[in-house]
Amino acid sequence: MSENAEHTSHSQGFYIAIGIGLLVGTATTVGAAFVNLGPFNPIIALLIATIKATLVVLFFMHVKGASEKLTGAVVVSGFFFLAILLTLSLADYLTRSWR
Amino acid sequence: MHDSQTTTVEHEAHNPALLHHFADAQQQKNAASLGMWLFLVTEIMFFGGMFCAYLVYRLAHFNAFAAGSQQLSIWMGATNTAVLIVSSVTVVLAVKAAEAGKRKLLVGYLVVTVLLGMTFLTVKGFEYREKFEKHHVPGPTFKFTDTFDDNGKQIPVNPKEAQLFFSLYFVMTGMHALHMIIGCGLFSVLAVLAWKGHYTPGYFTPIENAGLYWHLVDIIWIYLFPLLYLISRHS
Amino acid sequence: MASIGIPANQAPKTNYLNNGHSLKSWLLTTDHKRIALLYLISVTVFFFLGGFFAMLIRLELLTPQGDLMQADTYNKVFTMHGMIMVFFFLIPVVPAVLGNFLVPLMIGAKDLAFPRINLLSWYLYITAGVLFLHCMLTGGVDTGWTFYTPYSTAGSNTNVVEAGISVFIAGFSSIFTGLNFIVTIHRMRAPGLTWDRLPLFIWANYATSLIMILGTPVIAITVVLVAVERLFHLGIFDPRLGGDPLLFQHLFWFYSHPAVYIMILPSMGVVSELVACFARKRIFGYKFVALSSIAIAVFGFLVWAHHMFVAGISLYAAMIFSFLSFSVGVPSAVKVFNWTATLYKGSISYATPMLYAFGFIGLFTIGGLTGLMLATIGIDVHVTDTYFVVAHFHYVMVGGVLMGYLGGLHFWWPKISGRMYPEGWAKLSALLVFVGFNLTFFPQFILGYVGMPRRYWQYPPEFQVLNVLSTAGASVLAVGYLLPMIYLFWSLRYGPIADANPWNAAGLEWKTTSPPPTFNFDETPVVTWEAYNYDEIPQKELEAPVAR
Amino acid sequence: MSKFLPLWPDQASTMASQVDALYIYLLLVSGVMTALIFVAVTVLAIKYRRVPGREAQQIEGSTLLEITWSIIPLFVMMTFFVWGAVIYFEERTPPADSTEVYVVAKQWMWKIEHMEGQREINELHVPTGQNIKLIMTSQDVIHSFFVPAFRIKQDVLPGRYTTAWFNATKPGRYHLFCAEYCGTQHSGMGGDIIVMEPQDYARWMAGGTSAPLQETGKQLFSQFGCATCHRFDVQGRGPNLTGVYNKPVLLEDGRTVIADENYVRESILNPTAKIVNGFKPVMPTFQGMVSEEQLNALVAYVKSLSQPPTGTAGLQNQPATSPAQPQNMQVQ
Repeated sequence: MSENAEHTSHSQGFYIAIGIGLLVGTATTVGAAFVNLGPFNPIIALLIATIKATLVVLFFMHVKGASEKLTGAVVVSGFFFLAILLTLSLADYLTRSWR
Repeated sequence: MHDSQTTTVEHEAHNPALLHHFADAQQQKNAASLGMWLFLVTEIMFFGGMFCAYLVYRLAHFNAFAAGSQQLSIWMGATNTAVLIVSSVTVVLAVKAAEAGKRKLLVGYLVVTVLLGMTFLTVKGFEYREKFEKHHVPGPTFKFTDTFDDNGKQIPVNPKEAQLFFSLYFVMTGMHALHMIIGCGLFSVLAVLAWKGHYTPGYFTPIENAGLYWHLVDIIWIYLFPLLYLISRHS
Repeated sequence: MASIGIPANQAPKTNYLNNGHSLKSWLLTTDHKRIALLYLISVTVFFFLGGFFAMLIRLELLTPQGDLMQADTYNKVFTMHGMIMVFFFLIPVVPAVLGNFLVPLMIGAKDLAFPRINLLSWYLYITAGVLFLHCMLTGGVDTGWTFYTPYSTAGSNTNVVEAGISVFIAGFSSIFTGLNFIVTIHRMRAPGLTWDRLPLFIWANYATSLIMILGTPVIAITVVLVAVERLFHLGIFDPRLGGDPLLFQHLFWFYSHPAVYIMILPSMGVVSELVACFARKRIFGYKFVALSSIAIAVFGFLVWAHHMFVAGISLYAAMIFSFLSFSVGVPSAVKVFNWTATLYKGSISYATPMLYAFGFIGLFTIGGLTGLMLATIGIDVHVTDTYFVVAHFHYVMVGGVLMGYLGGLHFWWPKISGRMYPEGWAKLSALLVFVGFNLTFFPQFILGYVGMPRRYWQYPPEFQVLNVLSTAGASVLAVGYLLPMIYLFWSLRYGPIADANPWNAAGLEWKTTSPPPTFNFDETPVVTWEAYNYDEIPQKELEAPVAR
Repeated sequence: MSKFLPLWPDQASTMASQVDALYIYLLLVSGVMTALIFVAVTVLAIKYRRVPGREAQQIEGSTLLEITWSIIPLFVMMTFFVWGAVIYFEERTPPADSTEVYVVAKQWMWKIEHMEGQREINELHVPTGQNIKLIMTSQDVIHSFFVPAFRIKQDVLPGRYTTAWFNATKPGRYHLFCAEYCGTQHSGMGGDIIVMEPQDYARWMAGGTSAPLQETGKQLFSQFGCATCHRFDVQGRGPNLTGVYNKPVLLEDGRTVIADENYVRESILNPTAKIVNGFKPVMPTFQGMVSEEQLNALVAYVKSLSQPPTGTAGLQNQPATSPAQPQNMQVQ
């Protein structure tokens, strides 16, 4: 069992607690959507979504506590290249003289 | 088939799943896990193309996107989010059960996960039906006369731009639903195999990797929900 | 000749080639070496099919009038040429043939990490290929390999959807290959084979695999969107329905520019092996050459919109992308300089693989420098979408990729087949390829700057002389490509038997028999030496060149 | 340009010599680089050829060298970038005094409309010494307006305008090509740019009888009933369009956009996309009701309402919902 030590660190209760946290996050997102926060509405929504996604990645997908950093590097690089796609595309769209 | 110096002999002795070209079970497991993570990266990029299109058009046609978003059922969306989150919990508990060698518990969690996945798809089906009834399916029958009521002001919306919103809605949720269907099928097979006792505390990599896949599908929905359902909901 | 093998090796021995002769033992094999041979056969078929279309193009352009075929036919022909060459030849050729064969051998592994997924990759490739052939035989497709919307979604009345699906499937073949390589390189290296001891071919394939994994999904979803738009009239890329055709171009080039590096990087890896072996030296600046592969892969994702300078993107975006485009120039230049520097104080043999490596360095230099011209926006406006661009990317993709591939194929042919190729014929074909290539494509630079647009079925008469030169060169090139196919095939039966290491080369793949046994090594090697330790390998007295 | 073996394109615009100068610079640098590599490889390959009894000398590499041959090319490349960017900026910025020509591309022809109302197909007559701005759109797929002798190329997209400009220097007849693949007769979608001395051009222009483009636009403006809302005397239900062109417009959602050709065009086809602050989104769309040519005429008319340029740079958008204020031309 020694090689699986990285996965045994959390109890059933811990996973359920994270799950409840995620549900609370969902409720908060829905609630926040009905409050007029101006430009912050989408920011709040995406922030909560990112927190939720991070929880899932770290605890459900066991990236936190993984025995090697490679897994984390793979995840980060995935989002990094997605960010390249989005930002450089927007570099065009946001600087067009019209639109 | 494997090096004698390996420390995991106890597992391999009763582990028919070890393939010949790996030195030991740990190497095989690490390889499978890395492979799965890399596959998840391809999934991120696959959905990333659609998120890019979404971002560009949301910025260009914000009113139409808001008006389109108003037409989605926020409660069905939220319910589905909750269903997926619960299913992620059952998946992680299934992995834990597999690790502990609790066969019946493992099968139980897998079955619950599949049922939750089916629930999600059913709700999605109802949503799609509603779109058909309201003529919100892009194509020749598409109609969009709803206006976006922001601070009491009527803002008419170009139906073509609203159609763009619904095009992206159907493509993105459709691709997501396709992944859900694949996930349900995967877990069904795994449940049967688990019932037959294929997985031991020394070997449950398929359960783990299918779990990783399911969590990613969950994460994608965690983003899809606010992006599609919650645009400018306040009024 | 260097190439004559040692007769002692002739004793019958089980190797991957004679381990099972049934069709099933080939079609259901999970042996990476057999799969590499399956790929070798299939990419060769597609190469000659694509080449056939290339000849049709060149013949049509012999005269200014459109007289050999109809305009529609011509449009289909150049589309087929492009799609076959890009998706079914250039992208798989080096990774799936040489990479598949060599990656496990070079790192001392028994196989790739996922042998069954490897076989699945080949079947996906074949499925995509068969689908594409079906599409071709039932009317073909005429969008150009670039699928530009709205022509592909609303304008063309050809079978765009089927071609798109086949590209989608071929994409997944490529994704799985890349995934397999990365996992294998991370997890299956022999004991002692640290990252800084890896052959540069492995580094190059690793970098290529990164692009395959990160870029290919984007083209996959993009062709799905094109197909869906065409089938259901969605309008995501159609301006009449509120969409933006430039978004398609962004998504398309996000993959298709890095895809150029998918093609060229493995060939660069091959050249590193060749230069080291035939100069009998460790590659000058090993670390920089290794890291430059990764740098090219990463920077390659930052430059895609340089294909769109006149497409209607914003002025500022064009500036940003032009600036970033030069960033790829540095690691590419670093490679060329290091290969050249490796020759210094070497002991250089002129064996055929080395001739191809020389050819690669020369042609890639021209291709790369004209690439810098294209990154320079003021010039790009004039020459984009002309034959200048056609010449440029053929210098990189044919001059570069194919030179590297042929060099590598000759170099590892004794390992793959257990036989030596005929050196004289091989030298002749290398010469023909080099001369024919330059005669074909150099006039196209002039043609482009003078103003002949690409994808033209007929053209003003003053462009004829340059086009005739190009067609003449293409004929020489065709002979140069046909020769190796004939003599390599011939060598399978009549070539001298090769010993385990006919070149006295460094690298684990030469430490097993030729051809290798099914599981590559009788026992897992333990690596205690650096890469390219040519000082520790006695130099064979090869041919004495020049002094004849 | 030699008709037998052309090695260099005609230089027939002010831009041509600039692009050629940069190109020659690039050719020189590239030529030197290529020669360097070729000579180095050849010399080294011969000098260090394999001879019996001579072993290779192992050299690990040199960080200093690596840095040198990274930095120097980078520096040279930056000169490419800057020079290229300067030219590109000029290519993309039509001078303010340009004569405008509308171009509509369709499979497979170029339809040209001069401001004076002259129409041409696959031919464009222009005088020397005059800045010409092309305002281009496509009726179907993407095309590209390419005149090698002018060194200009610009893709022509459906659904929006793209622009290009040139100043012809040498009378003659030059190729016009479509450079973006557009279907069956892509290679046949060519034409001629006929550059004439100004007096010849004036004679050619006088030969036509059609009404100026903005006059056509004016007729359409009343024909489509635009004038009922976009009034010039009192504030109508739509903004007064006088002096709007090329000025910033404050939108309902707080953004400010420049009312360029694309904005005017979009406002006709998709009026609700950008509502001017203070106005109600009541305008119907004219998509499908106006042809590209009519659209060009309307755009030309709206633009003509701003001639000559008023030069009121500090122009602000006033909310139009206060009818008490005297309405003037600056109302958005």
